Amino acid sequence: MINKKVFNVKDALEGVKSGMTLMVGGFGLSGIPENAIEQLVKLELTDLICISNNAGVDDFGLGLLLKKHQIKKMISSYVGENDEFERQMLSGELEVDLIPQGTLAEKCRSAQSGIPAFYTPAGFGTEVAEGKETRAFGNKMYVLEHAFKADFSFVKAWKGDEAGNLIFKGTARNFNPNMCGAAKITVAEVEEIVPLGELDPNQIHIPGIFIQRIFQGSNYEKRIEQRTIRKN
Amino acid sequence: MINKKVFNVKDALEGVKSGMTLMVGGFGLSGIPENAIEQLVKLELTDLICISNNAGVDDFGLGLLLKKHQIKKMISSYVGENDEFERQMLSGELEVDLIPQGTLAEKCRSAQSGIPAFYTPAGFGTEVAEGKETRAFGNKMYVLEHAFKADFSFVKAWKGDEAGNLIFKGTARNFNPNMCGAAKITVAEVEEIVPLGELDPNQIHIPGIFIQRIFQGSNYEKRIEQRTIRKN
Amino acid sequence: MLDKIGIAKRIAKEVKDGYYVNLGIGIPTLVANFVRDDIEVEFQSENGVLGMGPFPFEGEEDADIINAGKQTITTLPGASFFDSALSFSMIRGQHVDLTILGAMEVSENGDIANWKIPGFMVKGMGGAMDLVASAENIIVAMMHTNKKGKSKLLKRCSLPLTGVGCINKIVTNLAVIEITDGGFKLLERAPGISVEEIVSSTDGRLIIDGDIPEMIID
Amino acid sequence: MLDKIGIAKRIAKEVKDGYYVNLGIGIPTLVANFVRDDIEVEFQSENGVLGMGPFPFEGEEDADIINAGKQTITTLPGASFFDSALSFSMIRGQHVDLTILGAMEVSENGDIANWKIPGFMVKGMGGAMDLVASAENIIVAMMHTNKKGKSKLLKRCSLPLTGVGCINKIVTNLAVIEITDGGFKLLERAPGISVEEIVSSTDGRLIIDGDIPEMIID
Repeated sequence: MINKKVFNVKDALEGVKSGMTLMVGGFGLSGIPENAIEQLVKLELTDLICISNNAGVDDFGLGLLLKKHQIKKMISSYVGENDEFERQMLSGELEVDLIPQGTLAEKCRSAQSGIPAFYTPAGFGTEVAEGKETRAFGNKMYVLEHAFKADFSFVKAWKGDEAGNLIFKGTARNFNPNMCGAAKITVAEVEEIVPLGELDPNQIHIPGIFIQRIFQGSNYEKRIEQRTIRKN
Repeated sequence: MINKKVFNVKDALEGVKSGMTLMVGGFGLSGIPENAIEQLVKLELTDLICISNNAGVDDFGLGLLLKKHQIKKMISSYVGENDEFERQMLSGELEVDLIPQGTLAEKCRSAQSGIPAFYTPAGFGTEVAEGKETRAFGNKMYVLEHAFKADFSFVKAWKGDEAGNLIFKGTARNFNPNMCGAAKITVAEVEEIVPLGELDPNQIHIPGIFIQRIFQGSNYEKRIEQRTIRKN
Repeated sequence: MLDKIGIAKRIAKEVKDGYYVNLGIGIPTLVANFVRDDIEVEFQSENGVLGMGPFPFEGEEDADIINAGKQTITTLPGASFFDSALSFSMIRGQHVDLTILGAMEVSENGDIANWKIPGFMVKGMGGAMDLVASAENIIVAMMHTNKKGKSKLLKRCSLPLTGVGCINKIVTNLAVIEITDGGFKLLERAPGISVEEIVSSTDGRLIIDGDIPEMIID
Repeated sequence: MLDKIGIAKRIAKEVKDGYYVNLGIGIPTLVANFVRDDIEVEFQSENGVLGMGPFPFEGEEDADIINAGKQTITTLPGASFFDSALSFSMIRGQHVDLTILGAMEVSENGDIANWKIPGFMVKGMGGAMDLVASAENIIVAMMHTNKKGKSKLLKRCSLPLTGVGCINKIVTNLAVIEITDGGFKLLERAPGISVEEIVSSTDGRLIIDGDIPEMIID
């Protein structure tokens, strides 16, 4: 067993530098790598390019990095819910590249899988396809999209082991598995590192081969963005 | 819950016709849809095009269909271990299209995923790439490969429920998940149909949306091709 | 004239037994409340869940179980969770039978604009472009006119497109309309709405073929 | 001169701590037996398992747990099973650190032929084309000459290729050879084998730079 465990978030983020391209897992505030984001704030890195479906809210998630002007460019599918984001975007301080959510997921998965490019129907005939190759297969039109290239992937899982094997919980899974192995170095933070052999080999969502570093995170807030309930 | 359960293999194969293109799960003899194959023999369908990593052995797996001359063409990555296959191939009775194993898997996954085509490095500079588009990304060359088109997928899982949710066991998983939803109709046979709600939603390998019909198979032989053991 | 609930109720009648359905944010979300309970339907949310149930009771919310609108949800027996790539395999691979979403504009050839107003803050398309480019059966839920009273059913969309030639049906506060080769085809009137009112609120080509029945909503 | 076991033993020394390794059928499979036990290595098999262990004891064979050679295997703690698409994501995505496979021919520019002899039954390439096209670190394990005594290290392969310019190193019964821009570079001689013997058994360009040490095999 190849041991991927590091003992704290500081070691986990060793080598992350200003100007790097980072993949950050999560959908909204669900399944985001809270510990890694907090450490990126502490490290005061700047000019980051972040590939993440969303950009957090003003005081949580990637919003924490935005507040400190650490992000140069966001590559996302949906970036509402964040006033500071809006201000920086409209003022031109922040570059934003919006791409369809399924294309975002597939560009991650392609990077993970050694597929340099693929065709998707999403965005054909829209400004998303401007400047991109398009092509007919059968009687439908498609757009050529390329795999992402990133320096680090930060993902959050529910449980993991020292071998880097991961399982995710509920919809906190989202982009996290697709970002594993999609950057040069993948750092996984988990709520719990379990003893080796405790995870059923049949039920591992992401095998450790895609992970370079794993650590047990702490103080997870797991904030709920839209608390919706029904009446008893 | 949308109920996909059918009560026998006969109903499960309703609509399969001679000349159709069939995906058949399994690697070697592991994880093959034994019941569906047996029924295809009974139905005496001919001129089948089979997409399957292997072609079985003389008296088991797809070899049973070969023996009855039911297969017109095999699309596989490895077809050894079968004398009748060899005879039919060398005599020209059987067409064989050999493609790299990873490309085979990805052509299934693309069909499942609405990706009409993708680039892969596999086979570049070899006869596999002859007549195919090739292209450089970065300083590496790739081959354009297209999604499969098939009429039926026959897959074998370990457990499933009426909603069509599947879990696989060990390396019997192989191509089976990638073939789910990769044909117009996917038929899953499972060793056991468990009550709805018994499968952990977090641990389902293939959600039921990819499956049109599910049935509980019977009399699984699960033959071992190379029984290798170590001494005590 | 229908209110949002009315639109949701009318669209619910388009949901058939055995359908996998993806609901957009806004009116489409309401549709789930009005689907007949003698048919089996499963709701997919593109963030990675199939088999969504109702909102949780207070105290049962789980930050790890949300829908694409980031709302806390529950799941029903037979539900499954999956990653974003597999979620869009379902969508792009046309395994979802019906997509219901809102729009700012729809054109008579089935183009849709619903993600961007130049000069205003752009939040992004989320999964909408994947959904409209892939789905074979898309229903738009929207008001017939915008807040300024201008028709949202146009000859050509004026806003940046989300997808081209992809919409099958539109249900508004005034009418049910099908997109045909010839343009918008009026199928039903909302209760109390005349054909003339619909004509005057529609900018694109509207085909009126024979008597137009009033919608039946329970 | 080395036998197959010797080749496997020599290749085992190329396996480094922390490597994920994919072993082809034949001599490569034997390598697993000779990896130092003070380093951590995980074996991947392209049919869908990472963390393979030794063969099972009699009575513990499981038809659902096999390797790419269709042999019954066991798994070690930390192992995982996965589908074929994800397995080749590992391979194509260059997550596997070392690939060891057999060959019929290797050319001085690193081309490999190992899947087809025209006129003979072709069994197929299996995962070999994906492996050689993707892996950054590939070692070929083979006899230096074929059964007719002809060199398998050629200027150009005569058989249909499996991959182009992809091989890094070759370990044969006679020598360890590195593929360089200038051709085959002789690194080590097998015990008891002279440089002259290697030269006479090699058809492609062989670079002999200084004194060539004899292999050290435990």
